[in-house]
Amino acid sequence: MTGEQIIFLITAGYTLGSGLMVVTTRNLVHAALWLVATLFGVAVTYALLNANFIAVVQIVVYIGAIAILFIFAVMLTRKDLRDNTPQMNKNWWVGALLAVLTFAGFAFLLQGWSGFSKTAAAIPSEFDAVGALGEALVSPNAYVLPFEVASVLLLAALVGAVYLAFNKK
Amino acid sequence: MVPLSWYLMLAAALFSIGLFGVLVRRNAVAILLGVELMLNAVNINLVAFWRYGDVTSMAGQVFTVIVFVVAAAEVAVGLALVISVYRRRNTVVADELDMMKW
Amino acid sequence: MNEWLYVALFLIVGLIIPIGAITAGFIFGPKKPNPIKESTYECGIEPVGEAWVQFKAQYYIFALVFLVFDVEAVLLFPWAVKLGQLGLYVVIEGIIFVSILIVGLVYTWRKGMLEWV
Amino acid sequence: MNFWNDPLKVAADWLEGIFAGWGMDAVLAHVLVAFLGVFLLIIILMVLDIFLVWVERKVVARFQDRLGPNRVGPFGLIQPFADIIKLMIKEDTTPGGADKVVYNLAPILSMASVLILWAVVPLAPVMLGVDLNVGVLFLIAAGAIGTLSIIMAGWSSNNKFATIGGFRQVAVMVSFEIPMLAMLMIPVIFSGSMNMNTIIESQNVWYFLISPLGALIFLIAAIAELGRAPFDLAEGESELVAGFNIEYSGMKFGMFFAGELLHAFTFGGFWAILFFGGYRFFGLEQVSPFLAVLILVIKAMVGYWVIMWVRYTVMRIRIDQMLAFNWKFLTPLAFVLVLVTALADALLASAPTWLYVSGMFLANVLTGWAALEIARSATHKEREQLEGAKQPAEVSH
Repeated sequence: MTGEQIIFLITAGYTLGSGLMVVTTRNLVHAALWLVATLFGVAVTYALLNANFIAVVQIVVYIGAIAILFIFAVMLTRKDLRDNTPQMNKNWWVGALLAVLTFAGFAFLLQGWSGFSKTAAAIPSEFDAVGALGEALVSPNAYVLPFEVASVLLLAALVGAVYLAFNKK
Repeated sequence: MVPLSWYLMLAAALFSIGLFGVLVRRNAVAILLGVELMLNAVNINLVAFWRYGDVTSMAGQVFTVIVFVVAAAEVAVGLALVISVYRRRNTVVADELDMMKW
Repeated sequence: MNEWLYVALFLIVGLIIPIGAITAGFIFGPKKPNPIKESTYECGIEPVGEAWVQFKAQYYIFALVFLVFDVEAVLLFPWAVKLGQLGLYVVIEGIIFVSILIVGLVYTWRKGMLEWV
Repeated sequence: MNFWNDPLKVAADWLEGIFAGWGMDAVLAHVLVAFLGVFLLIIILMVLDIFLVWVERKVVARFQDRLGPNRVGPFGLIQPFADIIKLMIKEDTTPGGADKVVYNLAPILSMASVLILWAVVPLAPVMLGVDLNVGVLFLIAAGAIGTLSIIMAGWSSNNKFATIGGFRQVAVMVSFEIPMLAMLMIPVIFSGSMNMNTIIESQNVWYFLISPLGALIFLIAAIAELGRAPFDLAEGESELVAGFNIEYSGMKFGMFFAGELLHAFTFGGFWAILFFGGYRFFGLEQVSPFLAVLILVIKAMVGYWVIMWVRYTVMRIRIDQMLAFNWKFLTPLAFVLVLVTALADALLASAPTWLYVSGMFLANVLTGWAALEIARSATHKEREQLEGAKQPAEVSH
């Protein structure tokens, strides 16, 4: 087993473990903090995949903004924070079964795929991933339309959320 | 060298955990936490396919970035909905939000 | 292995140092807790109510606007990297991108959501 | 290759040779040497941090016409070490009902988020730190961890003042992160790279001269990010007692305190790197790496001094004023500046250097002037609305 594999296994175990804590912890602020831990593990996974930009953006956007938003939302709706009612549905085992079945289904489907245990080629030494991403995002024959539509989507989200959270009736 | 399958299995497991959270949690905010896990699992897949496919083609990373945008929009609107509901109904338990059922 | 290994080293050492310092404080400091010492500070009076006060929704609005602009700014970074090499039409794309979001800021502003009170 | 030209490499080769002599695996030896190097750097930083306590107290004393620490050792130099001993032998109280794990994790994360920033700092042409191609965004990523640590500290203390203080601080920190992100884009536009070292290497003309407004906005956003006066409402003693760290004592409080000082110094350093050429100073950096490090430290100290100067000169402003200032003035201005810079950069791309620099400078000054004029007329209108009709003529404007 190589060092890279060991690092991957530690990262994966950490990510999945904290992911499990997210869905099982009773205290919602703790769940949000465990989500931060999971997101950090995912960022490490991106770093292992040599996707530097994505790894950093994961931390900036998810931990820096989305997790903060979650914690703020929990504090705003705090009535259910420490109540003693169960945090899970009565028939949680159905959900658990479905989740396990989903995982088994994925595993089964992927097992039959020819590219399943592919290994990665080395990245060309002169390859500038951030520059290539920039070029892909702005050049007209690549992804400039999704780039601009992303802006529209963010605008819609901002307007919609501001309207929703604040319509006083 | 880590084969692609490991990353795919990690993503599948994370997705299943997120799905479990979405299905069983009663608190609406907690359900959104589960959705975040599922989106992250998708992103791991996208980045892994970028790395294990043609590295010079940036489609995988571009889609990941777009998923970030979608996740941000989803969280913003989703949590705003939860807060709005909380202000009207004084609850965030998803089972009790049954106004639209009939 | 890639450059993140060194970042990981920084993270590890950056965690070891404060943990060591706090542990040293824990070892050398006295440990005589009592209920008065452990009660939370509140301007010299007995604490009133619980600490989980209800927050105003304004916090959420500012975090929300922040989230949207954070994602926007992050998306602009690859654009900024390539700017010098691709010429004027890329700049125009950026201008369109930013102006769409400025509309959102103006909307929020006009709705009076950027006021603290 | 001798020690004075490339000390790190010489030392690393020497140590790796020793470890290899012990029969150690080459990769492991490399990692171990890197670990020792990082450890040494961070120890130096912590000593510097202790020294910064003295600098800060001395400087604030001068600003307030006092002497500052002057009893313990020459010029009071031993004072911070006495402070450390005091912090260490102080009882570490944990408030009842606190969330113990989160409560203890917060100061550690706060310090770590500052220390990890030094991973991307290029100290000299041969000491690049981690040569990360997303170094600029790494700054914000580390800041995100710091923000989180404040929320954790405030929430876990089980004290309503700490919770409110923490949340207010976080609301301000995240708000000012937007102009900071936008201003980080300016060096990226000029250099065409997010790598800190490339940014320094391409600064044949300091970016401060090309984009003075950008440097100014970055400084303002950095001060807010640091939570220092005039943006230190987390420490508003009269409103919030002490903010998020009210329940912390002993070394845990020390971690927050030391983290803040080192953070300020670090941002002085980043200000120098991004807008003042980092370790470069008229070719002196090529003479010796030690000289280059000295140049960077002096520049960072100047930046730190400016931050202190602002802190002890300007009064604290209220949270509503702060957020309004950010969202209604600084953020739109920052984005407009990015667009103006991008446009001017594209238009002046083929111009000679002197024209490029003066054109950029002019564009910046014009943008700043226009923004100030718009803000002035808007506030006048607002004031007239608030105060009703125009005051009698003898009231001068």
